[in-house]
Amino acid sequence: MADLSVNICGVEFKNPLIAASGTFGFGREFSELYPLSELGGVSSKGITLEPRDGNPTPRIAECESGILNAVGLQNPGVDHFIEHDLDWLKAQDTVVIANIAGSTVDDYRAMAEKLSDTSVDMLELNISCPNVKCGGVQFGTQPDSAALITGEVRKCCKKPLIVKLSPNVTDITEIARAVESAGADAISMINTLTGMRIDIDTARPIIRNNTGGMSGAAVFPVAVRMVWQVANAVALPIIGMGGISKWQDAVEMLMAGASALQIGTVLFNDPYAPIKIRRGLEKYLDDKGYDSVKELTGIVKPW
Amino acid sequence: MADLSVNICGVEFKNPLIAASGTFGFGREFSELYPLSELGGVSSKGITLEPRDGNPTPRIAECESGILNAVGLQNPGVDHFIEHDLDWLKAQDTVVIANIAGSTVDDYRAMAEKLSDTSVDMLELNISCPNVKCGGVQFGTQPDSAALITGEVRKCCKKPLIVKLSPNVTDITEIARAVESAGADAISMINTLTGMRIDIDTARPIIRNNTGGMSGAAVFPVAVRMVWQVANAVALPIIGMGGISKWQDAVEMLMAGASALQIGTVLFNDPYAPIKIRRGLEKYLDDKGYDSVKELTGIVKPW
Amino acid sequence: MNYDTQPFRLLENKKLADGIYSWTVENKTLAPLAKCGQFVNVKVPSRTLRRPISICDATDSTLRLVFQVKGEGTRLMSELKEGEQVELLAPLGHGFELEKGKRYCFVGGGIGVPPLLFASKQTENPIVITGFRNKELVILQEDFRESGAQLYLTTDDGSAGYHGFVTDILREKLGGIDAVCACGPMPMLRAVADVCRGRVSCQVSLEERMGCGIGACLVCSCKTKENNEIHMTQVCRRGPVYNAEEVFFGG
Amino acid sequence: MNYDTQPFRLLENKKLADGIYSWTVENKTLAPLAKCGQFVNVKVPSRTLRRPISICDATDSTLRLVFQVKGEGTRLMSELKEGEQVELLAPLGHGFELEKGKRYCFVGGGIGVPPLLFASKQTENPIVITGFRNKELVILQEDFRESGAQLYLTTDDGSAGYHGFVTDILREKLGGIDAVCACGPMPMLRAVADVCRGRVSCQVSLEERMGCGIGACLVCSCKTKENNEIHMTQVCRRGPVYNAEEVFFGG
Ligand SMILES: Cc1cc2nc3c(=O)[nH]c(=O)nc-3n(C[C@H](O)[C@H](O)[C@H](O)COP(=O)(O)OP(=O)(O)OC[C@H]3O[C@@H](n4cnc5c(N)ncnc54)[C@H](O)[C@@H]3O)c2cc1C
Ligand SMILES: Cc1cc2nc3c(=O)[nH]c(=O)nc-3n(C[C@H](O)[C@H](O)[C@H](O)COP(=O)(O)OP(=O)(O)OC[C@H]3O[C@@H](n4cnc5c(N)ncnc54)[C@H](O)[C@@H]3O)c2cc1C
Ligand SMILES: Cc1cc2nc3c(=O)[nH]c(=O)nc-3n(C[C@H](O)[C@H](O)[C@H](O)COP(=O)(O)O)c2cc1C
Ligand SMILES: Cc1cc2nc3c(=O)[nH]c(=O)nc-3n(C[C@H](O)[C@H](O)[C@H](O)COP(=O)(O)O)c2cc1C
Ligand code: FES
Ligand code: FES
Repeated sequence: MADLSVNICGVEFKNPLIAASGTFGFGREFSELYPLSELGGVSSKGITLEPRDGNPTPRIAECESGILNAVGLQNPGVDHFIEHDLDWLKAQDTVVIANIAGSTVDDYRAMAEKLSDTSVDMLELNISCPNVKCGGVQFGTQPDSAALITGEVRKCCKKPLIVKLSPNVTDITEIARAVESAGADAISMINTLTGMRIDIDTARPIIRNNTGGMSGAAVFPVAVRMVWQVANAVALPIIGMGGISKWQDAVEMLMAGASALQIGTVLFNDPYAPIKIRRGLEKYLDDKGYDSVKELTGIVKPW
Repeated sequence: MADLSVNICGVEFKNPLIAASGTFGFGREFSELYPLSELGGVSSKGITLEPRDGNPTPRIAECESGILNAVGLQNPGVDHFIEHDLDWLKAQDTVVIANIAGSTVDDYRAMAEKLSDTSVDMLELNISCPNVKCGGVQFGTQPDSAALITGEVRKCCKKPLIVKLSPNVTDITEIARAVESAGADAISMINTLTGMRIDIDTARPIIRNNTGGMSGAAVFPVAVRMVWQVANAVALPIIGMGGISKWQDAVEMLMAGASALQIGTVLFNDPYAPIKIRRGLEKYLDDKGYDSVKELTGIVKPW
Repeated sequence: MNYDTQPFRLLENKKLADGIYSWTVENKTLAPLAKCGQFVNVKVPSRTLRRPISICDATDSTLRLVFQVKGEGTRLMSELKEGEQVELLAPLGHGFELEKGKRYCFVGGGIGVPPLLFASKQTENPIVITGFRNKELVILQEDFRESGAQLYLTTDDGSAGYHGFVTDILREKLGGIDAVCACGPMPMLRAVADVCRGRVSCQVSLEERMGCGIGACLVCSCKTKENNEIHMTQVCRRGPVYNAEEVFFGG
Repeated sequence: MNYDTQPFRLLENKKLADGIYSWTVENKTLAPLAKCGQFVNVKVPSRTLRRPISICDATDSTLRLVFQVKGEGTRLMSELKEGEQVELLAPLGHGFELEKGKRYCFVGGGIGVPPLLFASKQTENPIVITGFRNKELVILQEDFRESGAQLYLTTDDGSAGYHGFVTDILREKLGGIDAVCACGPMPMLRAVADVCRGRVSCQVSLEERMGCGIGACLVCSCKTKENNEIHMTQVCRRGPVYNAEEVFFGG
């Protein structure tokens, strides 16, 4: 049986399947369906320094093979996470990644400091959430500001630092290189692609925020392309995501250059999807005679 | 019965449904299925100054709710188009748009000059084709070069000039404003979103060009968002496209800010789609009591 | 286990009225867990999101779901064939809280009527007030009558039953009841809550667009007040049924 | 009208071998237009692109299509139920050109065998050589035999018929025939063309990933040579059948 474990900046994952930030809360609800130890890791709902109520509803719309969302970072704040959720999550025998977002460099730094002294395994810097008007989005779409925020957080962060990239850019390799030079330990990608849907009966945007972040199978080819580009541009390990819905997608994303994977939107269609993907991946490796899932990373042979 | 006609920079279209460039050739094949006069217009296959063989095959891959293509501008060249296709196309009683692409400013200028002395109704500047390595893509992803090429072509072009925008950019309003100031008469958008698919049996990209342009229903929310953003940023009429597959999509795109529509990928699923969309749109207008399709343009009420 | 996703067998798919369908689905593990006011999340072929549908009735092995065709998802649901399998995440949310010995009045509007059937059956001698836009949309009257409820029918246009609103009837009955449970469009819920305020307790079932259906993704949040504190709660988990006094009806 | 897209009624969906299915579909307008070597483009629910499948046989009102499940689209096709409607764009492309009075040999490999049935039936006293990987994948033997063809079977592993390649048989028959028509994987087509070159004329049916299927989108282009000039031609329109001498077999 092939070895499914992967190691990202010294952190050992028992398998490459990680629940994607924002789709899995802090894991409690899904743990009522299956033990979280089935997963390689969990990336927390995006956490901010202060608690946030998020955007007004509707926060979700459907599109062909995907969804738009604009939750707007509703969360109980970093202190509440540390006090009420982290210990429970750590006890589930899976890697815990704290996904953090903010509007200022100070916000990010304050959170990184607080989380550095906890049992959290890794930090994931969300500099790409397109739904927060002040701050968040700017950091992720310009190389300078992406480097700035990465560098500042790097200085005060004692945990491996993943930087999560936005796909809403002209040249994603430019941003990837910027965060690499600024000290990121890993890259996760892609966050959502900004989209819009309109209710034709009311001429109103379906999502109260007007636009929302698109995710799900529809964005998969864009995610694969960007992971491939970034894998060719930087030496950092990549956690690939964006529309992975079946084990074949997982194989494809690994071949493009990812070392681990996050699984988000498909959970809404089938909460057991990550486990099914893990099993399919394992069978594929066995059938093809691979010893370890690590062998798939980046093996695509371009023409 | 509601009036379906629209007018883009003085050119009258009997309805807003235009066959999208590259999916409809020069119209001959589809004319064997229905008269082209059923359509408001036809945008030609992308034409270059010299004939081109295009990319090696495979040039197409499927994805969820969409496709990737990398035809690479195979075409017989502008002279051949003018000699062999234009007169026939003009005789079909539909608006004829010549979609042109090139690798240098001179290429574009030479074509604009040649086409200015023909019966073609409008020019569509493809500055966004992502498949040609030399040239094409750069013009469309930077405001400066987009403005440069638009301005240069504007000078020597006697036809209404549509500039077609690429969605592979951080801020599409920046490009839209640049081409507006440089003298574009209209904007068409969006071209394809760059994506990639990998064959997991061979670890080879499915498309021989490695990456391809994604189109079809999957990109629709991105197209709607961008059309809405650009409609709020410039005063030019917009020809909206990207994943329009049913009449409801057409209504949505018009509401977002489009004055006319191009229909591409769905033709591969159903060659009659533009006609079905036209009929659905007409019924919608009648049911809702609109006198003209023009009333829909840009009526979305953001929250 | 409180909920899970499993295949259910579609035993019956029956048209009740124009665009309104009744499903009976069978699964021996999950059906017995259903409580009134809860809902299920239906996986629809080719759609990314599941569709939340209230539990209209339940037995030890079956659930009944009554739904109206609104968009693509419910249209596909209406076309499924008897004998096919449907995948349901069920039962979800927090339903009506019914106390023994109290006399309840159930007030439903349109497609909000179905969940009241299961709920009213749990109570003694209930009053049920059902309102519809017109006679073509009237559903479930026979079912409520068979259940022994004291049943009222209203239509907005007077084409069947009483010509007027459910609240017209509710006001008349207020003296004889202890509590109200309501499900229907937001304006109706607000009107019902207004009638009840300060007189009888009132529970309302809310709707919100959903992602996960189990409380994890926070897309279905709604602002509610409890003990004078304002919270964001998930309609899919803390709801869909709330005490009317917790809810901001807006407008 | 040369082609159109119309609903066909799926009269029969029969499994021929592991993963290989035979459809008989009915449409009185389009079926009579079919010529041998042409193909149809099958609309598959939930897939954007249609699937090109060769016409295996035809009557005045029906087409027969034989296909192998490769990916999602053909899998969905295999699951369609008899009596359902399928939408076909048909008939497409330029098929085999058969001349009266000539003796033809038809050479097919694997899932390239089906279109040769319709073609061989148009000729007198044909020789048909069919090759498969192994005995599990052998199809259509009975059909060819019934058609009166002189039939040969080869398998790569010798589990049925002759142990070896179709070209082994073809070489033996070359003296007695005027022309060859071949359909199958590219290496087989190249080998067949090599055997025929300079001795008998040879037509081959090519495959390419397609978009529109009618010649408009240029995604299926292939480099061909005609009268010493090199052209890009569309496999969906100028092909799928080419004179072997026009084709660059590559590698
Ligand atoms: C707790 C709950 C219980 C419900 N119970 C019933 C019931 O018993 N019978 C019934 O007919 N309907 C019920 N609804 C409404 C039902 O979920 C929607 O009508 C249905 O989801 C519309 O799907 P569609 O594919 O037809 O429409 P589309 O417009 O194509 O749906 C697009 C997306 O929006 C969502 N959506 C659209 N309208 C609503 C809505 N009103 N509420 C929530 N999500 C929506 C869909 O779920 C889907 O994700 C309930 C909703 C909730 C939240
Ligand atoms: C002219 C022509 C005639 C054909 N005749 C037959 C036939 O009679 N019987 C038969 O079993 N097969 C035939 N094929 C091959 C058949 O089209 C493919 O096996 C089928 O399209 C695969 O679809 P899928 O959904 O199973 O695979 P997927 O891999 O899911 O398909 C993805 C996309 O790639 C395309 N594709 C994948 N493989 C091929 C291929 N080999 N050729 C063309 N497109 C491909 C699909 O059409 C689809 O657009 C023919 C192909 C062509 C071009
Ligand atoms: C409802 C929802 C909420 C999300 N919230 C966050 C978040 O808080 N932080 C973050 O970095 N990404 C967030 N994302 C983005 C996902 O983590 C992921 O990058 C994206 O959805 C693409 O993956 P998928 O297609 O598998 O969902 C959210 C996505 C969804 C659908
Ligand atoms: C096969 C194919 C070829 C295309 N060729 C061109 C082209 O030559 N010039 C151009 O401007 N756009 C070209 N496009 C882009 C389309 O015109 C359109 O912008 C895009 O496909 C989005 O619309 P759709 O989703 O309706 O197809 C091509 C698209 C496809 C699918
Ligand atoms: S739908 Fe995910 S929290 Fe309610
Ligand atoms: S598939 Fe469009 S030209 Fe052949």
